[in-house]
Amino acid sequence: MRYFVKVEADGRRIEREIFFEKEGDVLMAHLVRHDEDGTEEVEVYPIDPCLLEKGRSLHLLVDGRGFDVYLQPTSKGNLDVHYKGDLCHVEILDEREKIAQRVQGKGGGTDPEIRASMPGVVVAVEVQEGQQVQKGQTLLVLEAMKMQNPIQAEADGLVEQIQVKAGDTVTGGDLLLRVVPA
Amino acid sequence: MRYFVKVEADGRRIEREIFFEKEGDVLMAHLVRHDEDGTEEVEVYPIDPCLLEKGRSLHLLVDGRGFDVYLQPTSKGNLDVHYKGDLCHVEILDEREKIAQRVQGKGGGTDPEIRASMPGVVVAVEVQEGQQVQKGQTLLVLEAMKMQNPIQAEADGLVEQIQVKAGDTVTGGDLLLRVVPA
Amino acid sequence: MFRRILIANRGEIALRVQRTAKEMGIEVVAVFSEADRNSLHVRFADRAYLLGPPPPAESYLRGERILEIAQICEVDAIHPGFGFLSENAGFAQAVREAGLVFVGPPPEAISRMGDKISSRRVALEAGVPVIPGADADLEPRTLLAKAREIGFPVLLKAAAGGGGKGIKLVREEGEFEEAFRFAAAEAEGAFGDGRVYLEKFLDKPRHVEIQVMADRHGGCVTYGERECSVQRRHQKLVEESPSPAVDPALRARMEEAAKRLTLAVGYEGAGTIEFMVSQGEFYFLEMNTRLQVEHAITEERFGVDLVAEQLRIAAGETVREPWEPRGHSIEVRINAEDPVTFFPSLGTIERLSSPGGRGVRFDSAIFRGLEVSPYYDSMLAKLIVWAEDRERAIQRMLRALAELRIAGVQTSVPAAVHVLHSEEFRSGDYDTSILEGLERPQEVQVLEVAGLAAAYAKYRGALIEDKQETVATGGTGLSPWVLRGRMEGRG
Amino acid sequence: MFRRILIANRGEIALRVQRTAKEMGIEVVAVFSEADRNSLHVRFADRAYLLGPPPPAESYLRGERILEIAQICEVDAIHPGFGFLSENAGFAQAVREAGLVFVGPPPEAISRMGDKISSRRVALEAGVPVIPGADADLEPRTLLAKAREIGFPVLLKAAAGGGGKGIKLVREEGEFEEAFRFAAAEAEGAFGDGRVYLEKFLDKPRHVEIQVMADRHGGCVTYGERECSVQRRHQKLVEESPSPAVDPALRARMEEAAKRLTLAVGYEGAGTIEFMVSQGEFYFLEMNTRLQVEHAITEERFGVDLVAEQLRIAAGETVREPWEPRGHSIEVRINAEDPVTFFPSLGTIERLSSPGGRGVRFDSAIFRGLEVSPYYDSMLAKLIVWAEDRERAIQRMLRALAELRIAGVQTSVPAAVHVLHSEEFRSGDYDTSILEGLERPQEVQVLEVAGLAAAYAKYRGALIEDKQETVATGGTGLSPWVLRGRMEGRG
Repeated sequence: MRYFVKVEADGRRIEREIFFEKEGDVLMAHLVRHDEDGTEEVEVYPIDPCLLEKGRSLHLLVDGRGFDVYLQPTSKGNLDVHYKGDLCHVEILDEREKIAQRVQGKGGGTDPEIRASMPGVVVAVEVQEGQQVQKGQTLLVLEAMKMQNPIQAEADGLVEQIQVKAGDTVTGGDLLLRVVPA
Repeated sequence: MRYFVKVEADGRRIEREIFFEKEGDVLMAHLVRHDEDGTEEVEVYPIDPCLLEKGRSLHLLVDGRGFDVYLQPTSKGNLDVHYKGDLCHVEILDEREKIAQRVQGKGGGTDPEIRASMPGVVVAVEVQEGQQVQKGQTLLVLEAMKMQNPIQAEADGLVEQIQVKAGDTVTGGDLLLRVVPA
Repeated sequence: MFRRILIANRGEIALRVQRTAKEMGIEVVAVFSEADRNSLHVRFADRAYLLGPPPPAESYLRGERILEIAQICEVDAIHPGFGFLSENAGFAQAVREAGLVFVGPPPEAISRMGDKISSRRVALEAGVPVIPGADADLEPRTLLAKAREIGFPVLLKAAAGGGGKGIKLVREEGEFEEAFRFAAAEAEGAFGDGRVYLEKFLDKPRHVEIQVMADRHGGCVTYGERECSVQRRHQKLVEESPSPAVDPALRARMEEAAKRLTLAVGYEGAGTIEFMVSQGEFYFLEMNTRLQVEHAITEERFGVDLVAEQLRIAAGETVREPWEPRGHSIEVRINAEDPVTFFPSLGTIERLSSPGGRGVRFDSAIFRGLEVSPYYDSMLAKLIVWAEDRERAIQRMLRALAELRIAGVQTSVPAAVHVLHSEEFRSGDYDTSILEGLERPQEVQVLEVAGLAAAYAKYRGALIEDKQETVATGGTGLSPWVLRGRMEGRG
Repeated sequence: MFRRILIANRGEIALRVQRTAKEMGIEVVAVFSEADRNSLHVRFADRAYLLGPPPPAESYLRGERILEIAQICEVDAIHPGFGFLSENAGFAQAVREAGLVFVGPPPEAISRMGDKISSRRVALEAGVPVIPGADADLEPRTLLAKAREIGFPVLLKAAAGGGGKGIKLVREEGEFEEAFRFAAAEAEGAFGDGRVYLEKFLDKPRHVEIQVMADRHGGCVTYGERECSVQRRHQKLVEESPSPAVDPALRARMEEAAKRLTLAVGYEGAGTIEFMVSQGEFYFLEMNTRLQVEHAITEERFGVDLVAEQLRIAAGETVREPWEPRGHSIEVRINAEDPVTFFPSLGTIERLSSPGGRGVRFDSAIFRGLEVSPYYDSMLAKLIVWAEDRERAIQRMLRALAELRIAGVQTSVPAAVHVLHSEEFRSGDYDTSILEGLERPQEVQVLEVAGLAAAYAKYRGALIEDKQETVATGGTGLSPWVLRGRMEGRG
């Protein structure tokens, strides 16, 4: 099975195709990089992995060098990989999922429903129904944990419906508003 | 349901009979002490319990006073209760178990098979087959974790069979010898 | 000394105060909201009482309820921690009137220093420098005259503004009139109030504060400074002591000014004088009339327990001359938040492993199983290190942050690691803008390892979304190839 | 300074050394046995290599294998930690011959000080007091003459003996002849060797050691003493610094003697001179030519990193004059053992929660999920506290021990708590016999609470034997009655 990973951290982004093969007792990791000019470079490393804590903690010896990481699945089905206090975001698909995604098209687009991710109080609603908004534009401000948290549009779109007004108390999961992607 | 507890720590030992009753929202703990002269004294406390970590950690507010303990079941079906670094050994039976124990007699006696509780090397065997031994007498010495650990008789008895000799390497669970209780 | 005290707070600071009280042989009464029944500050206390539902207004801010509990438990004193009622003069007064000791300054000192305008007046009277400027005036000429006196560049600020809005930088006199018209119009438009005031523009401002401790007998000592310029959303993220921007002469002047101000206001207990420092000059900003979150870095350098000093002084004792400070200390605040957007992150702490070893102090009240609640501050923990010098302290902090594991919520740790690795921070030459535009592209090797780790976990079937489900644990299937392979290759 | 070092050890001390190396910017190569693949000293290292199967003889004692790895990884130096190869002169020599630096003394110094008889000779030559006595002699008159010289009481000891067998106390001259006959006969009977030697009887002996650090340029400094009299089965359990039995004059004499001995033997690096102290006099016992388990209490008082000093000196630098010591430090060793029988306790660490806050240092390599292995030493962790004075340090240690949770194996924590609460320890007037006959009956209230807790857990059905099974978790069903009940009762 091949795995397709997109890794992003601190503004840098890489893509790799990875697969594993046993050579005798030794597990070999193959990292395939597709360059812009169409060439393919493959690096092969012997690895000695040690999974702990129900698969959430992983120590990899890659050719003798140690990397101790922990893995946290995120809400979108992707992974946060922590290493020495740093954080990398990883999107991962295996061959089957990759094919399934191609068939579906670009992954279904943005969900029009914007919900509260935590309990809080709506401090301000900064848009009106029927208004065109741009990706990243602040739609409303939610106060939680003593902080003002702007809720932003995930994509360009049209504000179809607003369910809350300033002063409303919401709990996690409550529908705040609907923005139909353009 | 009533619970019969025997608690021992640092040379002191108490016995109590305990049961719980709700009074409105409040849980009341009744501690019954049977004095030597046959009298029964009962203390009643309102308690606010908070169980954590799958029942292994318990915080009790007893009439406003806080007690934070953790509970470790021991191999004999009893409990070690840790409180502020101190350790109490608790034997506990509920009414049904208490009755069952009375029917069985005094709890079945001592297991004649003495097994290694950990891997190690037998340093010395200090008894012979056919020898009478007393409770607490050293039967053999096992070296493990850089330490010499005397294995002692759990009760008075007769050494029926010795399975190891000095210099033998044993793993956890290996039969060392059989002592038939007197 | 007190026999029993009540700590009117929760979480990390409640536990911090409790630890010292216990070590001094003082009994501790904790209070808690319904959200905090299983908190460590409750579980470790000698006694604990419920205040009410989770919202602070219904629990930790209910002064009269707290006083009732204090009297039922017959405590001698109330320690307010920080936040909640700690800077509430009315509560301090009520504690006094109930015949108990408030571990903090007199209510009058809280009132006078708690208000920005009145504390600025106290500072001016005490001869402590404040940021030069002029009050709002609709007449531009008045402000221009003042601007000439202060010297350009200056800032024009909307009197009704805040949060960085309606601020206009004026570099030289020629720009003044147009800038004023623009600022006034913007202020009118944004806030419906066209008044504009003037303030000296501070170049590369740093936020540096002095720790003071005063007793009721006229004694006052200072414990050097803390550098708190690493902030995001006006909240501190990384603090250090001493400040790389403060030399012995400046420190002496700042400590002297802080002492003067403290004595001028009839202060008692622990307090912090916050200053802005720019180009070798310092300006009074405000006074915090309570213990500061970042007090621990001062404790590490001076070998002092500031909470113990608070309690001693509240019991009527006198201040003690501090030991000579040693080495360097850094604190990182660990908040439950997205490390990029700084948006709060809620959830349950699924895994916690705290760092250990020499010079590492972990002040927190978190535990495996804690649900991070939306009702309170998002700070989970403070990680404090001490070392012989600044370089070693930075290295130790990075080492400790690498050892720390908190799973279940996102934390500010990656942001702190980012700062500590940055050239700006390492040089010591940074200011309050350090977090804007800090760039440190991650090494490709780290990205590759992250991808490899994710792929391996998926390969082993370990990546199950449902957090309750048990996953096969590896680590026993040993591959002794590493050594053998290398040995053979060389042999 | 070194670029990369190999740490030829495991567990807590391997991690301890690794932390300092990393903080100094030195890369770390770890080695491990098959039992330690998931250990923290492996997981936190820059590189890690397998040595072999779990038994030490097949892994951590394989000097030639360790040297092979060192050369493959191109390390500059090898740090041996303590135990395993740390006092093996042959290994130190082999490291030298491989062109690498051994972080420790020269092989010759290890040899001379490693042997009890030769080190006693070195001490005598250097004018350092040893326990007065006379070598075994079959002629009682020779020994009696010596006994008169030393002064009574004296001990007669079987030359072939050990472990306290064949020892006879002689209080006064009149008892001598009969005692000698008895001792010789007992020695003959027990060991088949009737030789008996003479040693001065030390009343209430204490075990006190001096930390030394020497460089190859003739520099040598000492870092005061450590009191190590709290022992069971000849293993230390609780250590403190300074020693309550050592006054400044005695300390100066002991430090001077330790320095003299260190210089006499051409020593380099960190070492510990162990003394017996009795009635204001001290006697050389032995020298440990390596870092000591309890080195951390010295670090806390002197603000020094002894591992960093070891590395600096091994790299050819000179010793540094220590800072003035401050406050008081205590260490508790946490072993996996039955707290009453001291029998080792094996199992898996199911839960771990380390103590936090000011003045608390937790040095360990344990983690949730660790299987405590029978192959190695039973020490799980060291808990070290520092405080302004001894009383606060004791209180802080008790507070920290109350916060610590290790579940899955039994530990020596209850034994340490026992000692720290005892009148003997608190008075400071204790000796190596402190653990014999220490009595502190537990309070009835604590026993009642333990019983109540067990009953409640059983009532809630939480006491399921099978450790894998999930149990209903409480803590949410809140009973707000406590406060209400009390309030109403008073109102």
